[in-house]
Amino acid sequence: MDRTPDELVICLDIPSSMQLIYVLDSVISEIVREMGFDEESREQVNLAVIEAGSNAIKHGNKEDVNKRAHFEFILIQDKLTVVVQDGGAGFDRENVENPLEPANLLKSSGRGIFLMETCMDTVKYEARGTTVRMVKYK
Amino acid sequence: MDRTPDELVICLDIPSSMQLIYVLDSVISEIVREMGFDEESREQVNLAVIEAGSNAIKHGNKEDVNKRAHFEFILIQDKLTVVVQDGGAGFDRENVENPLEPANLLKSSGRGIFLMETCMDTVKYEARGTTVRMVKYK
Amino acid sequence: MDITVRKKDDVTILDIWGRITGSNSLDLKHTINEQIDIAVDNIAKIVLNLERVRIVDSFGLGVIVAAYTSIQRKGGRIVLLHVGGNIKNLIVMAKLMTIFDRYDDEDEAVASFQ
Amino acid sequence: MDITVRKKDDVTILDIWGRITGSNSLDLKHTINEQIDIAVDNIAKIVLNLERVRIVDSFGLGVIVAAYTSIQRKGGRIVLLHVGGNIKNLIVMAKLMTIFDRYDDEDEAVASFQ
Ligand SMILES: Nc1ncnc2c1ncn2[C@@H]1O[C@H](COP(=O)(O)OP(=O)(O)O)[C@@H](O)[C@H]1O
Ligand SMILES: Nc1ncnc2c1ncn2[C@@H]1O[C@H](COP(=O)(O)OP(=O)(O)O)[C@@H](O)[C@H]1O
Repeated sequence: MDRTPDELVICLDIPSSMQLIYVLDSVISEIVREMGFDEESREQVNLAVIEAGSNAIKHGNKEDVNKRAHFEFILIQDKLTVVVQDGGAGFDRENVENPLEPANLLKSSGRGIFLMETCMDTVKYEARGTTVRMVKYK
Repeated sequence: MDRTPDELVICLDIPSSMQLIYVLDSVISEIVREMGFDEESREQVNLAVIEAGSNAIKHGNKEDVNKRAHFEFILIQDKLTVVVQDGGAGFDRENVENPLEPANLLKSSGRGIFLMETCMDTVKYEARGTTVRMVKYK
Repeated sequence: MDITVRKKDDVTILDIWGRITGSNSLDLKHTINEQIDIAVDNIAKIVLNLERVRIVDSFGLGVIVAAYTSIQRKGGRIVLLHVGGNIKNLIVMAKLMTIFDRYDDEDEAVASFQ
Repeated sequence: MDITVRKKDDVTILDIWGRITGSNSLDLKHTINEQIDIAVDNIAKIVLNLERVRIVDSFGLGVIVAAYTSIQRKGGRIVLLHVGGNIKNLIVMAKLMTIFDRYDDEDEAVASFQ
């Protein structure tokens, strides 16, 4: 893959167990801290990445520990890109309901995508929804 | 590769920049904490992994950010295996001096391998020294 | 996540440590369901102390929302204590600010049940 | 790593925060070299406060050892303050316990230079 010279790519690859979310949490927490994001942005990125990771593990890979969730953290100056990939069947963003609709407000699930999109500057779904690409600027 | 069923393998892959050691530090710190190692063992594993990572980045990949350092953390019950791989020329363990020799005691370098071997239960060099495989039991 | 269960009068205080994320949150769900089961007439009075909680994700928030609706339905009440920046932002984003009663003082939270 | 430089009488106290690992350690090296340069007759008197240091690796230890020998050679002295578990173990493993003077009290460390 072509990389611009000042780009640093950190890859993390874990079995699809929700027990391992703590690894993802620690990596992203440290990356945003070292990149110098302010505290609010740090929490937002942290949350978005955990949501995307949980979706990859739960919805994508159905918590099959033989399937892996893959993460790429691409650091370029003030821009952090996080790519989350799973080995599942994907999904269609259009079919996800808005959790802020009154009828959905007190549902016990369905807020992950919404939080990712609220917390990051851009969120894109690729490869039929098996890949999420999220960007946050400092 | 064949994996035993209760084995969890976490992979981390970073460009060869000493600036990124913090990522390695955070991943290994959290793994040993979650595995329930006691505090002394946690510090020992932490140190050994940082030493092995620094060697891969500095001596192996000569801090060329286009070369990558690869880490595998293999968790099986009470056993943690850490594999560190670089894309360098390797080295011969036999040629590394003992830093505890009086003549070496006040040298400013040459303690990394010694600390790895002191802190872990086993340390093996594979693939001409481009791969280090270290084990620690709880 | 660690949870300790304390009692003040007939109010149960759940002190939570760590992350309310992913499958972790199930511990909280089970603890709350237990409290509903053992409460007189299943009318639970619960204070959720979030002071030591580092992060809550959508799954954790879902568990709290589900607890809220199921307790409410049975005539009980659950309130939040020490809702810090991160969690407060989450609740704001999810438009749940008007749903949850929040307190910064434990005695006040407990007294609110009288 | 963050370093702050303080003075007590003619003794320089370096308070260090964070990790003394990898290339981080170069900041410490530069700060110590600066202190040697500005000291009268290059006779530096330095207290290295490690209280807030989380981890030191072999590179960091190498920087401290190099500082020790170069200061010693010029007639100065460097001592360690608040050497915690992790770092103490490292010094023990490297058989450097008899080399470094260690203190747990800042005033004592400073007084040791008189
Ligand atoms: N990686 C994924 N693979 C397959 N389906 C997904 C993925 N991510 C999200 N989805 C689908 O989108 C829905 C909404 O996801 P989300 O907003 O995170 O809420 P929740 O995870 O609570 O259901 C999920 O229920 C799932 O059907
Ligand atoms: N991954 C590696 N690739 C190439 N050479 C290595 C590697 N690891 C260690 N070495 C060699 O072994 C020597 C001793 O390493 P070490 O004990 O870690 O001390 P230091 O890193 O301070 O030199 C190094 O100087 C280097 O020559």
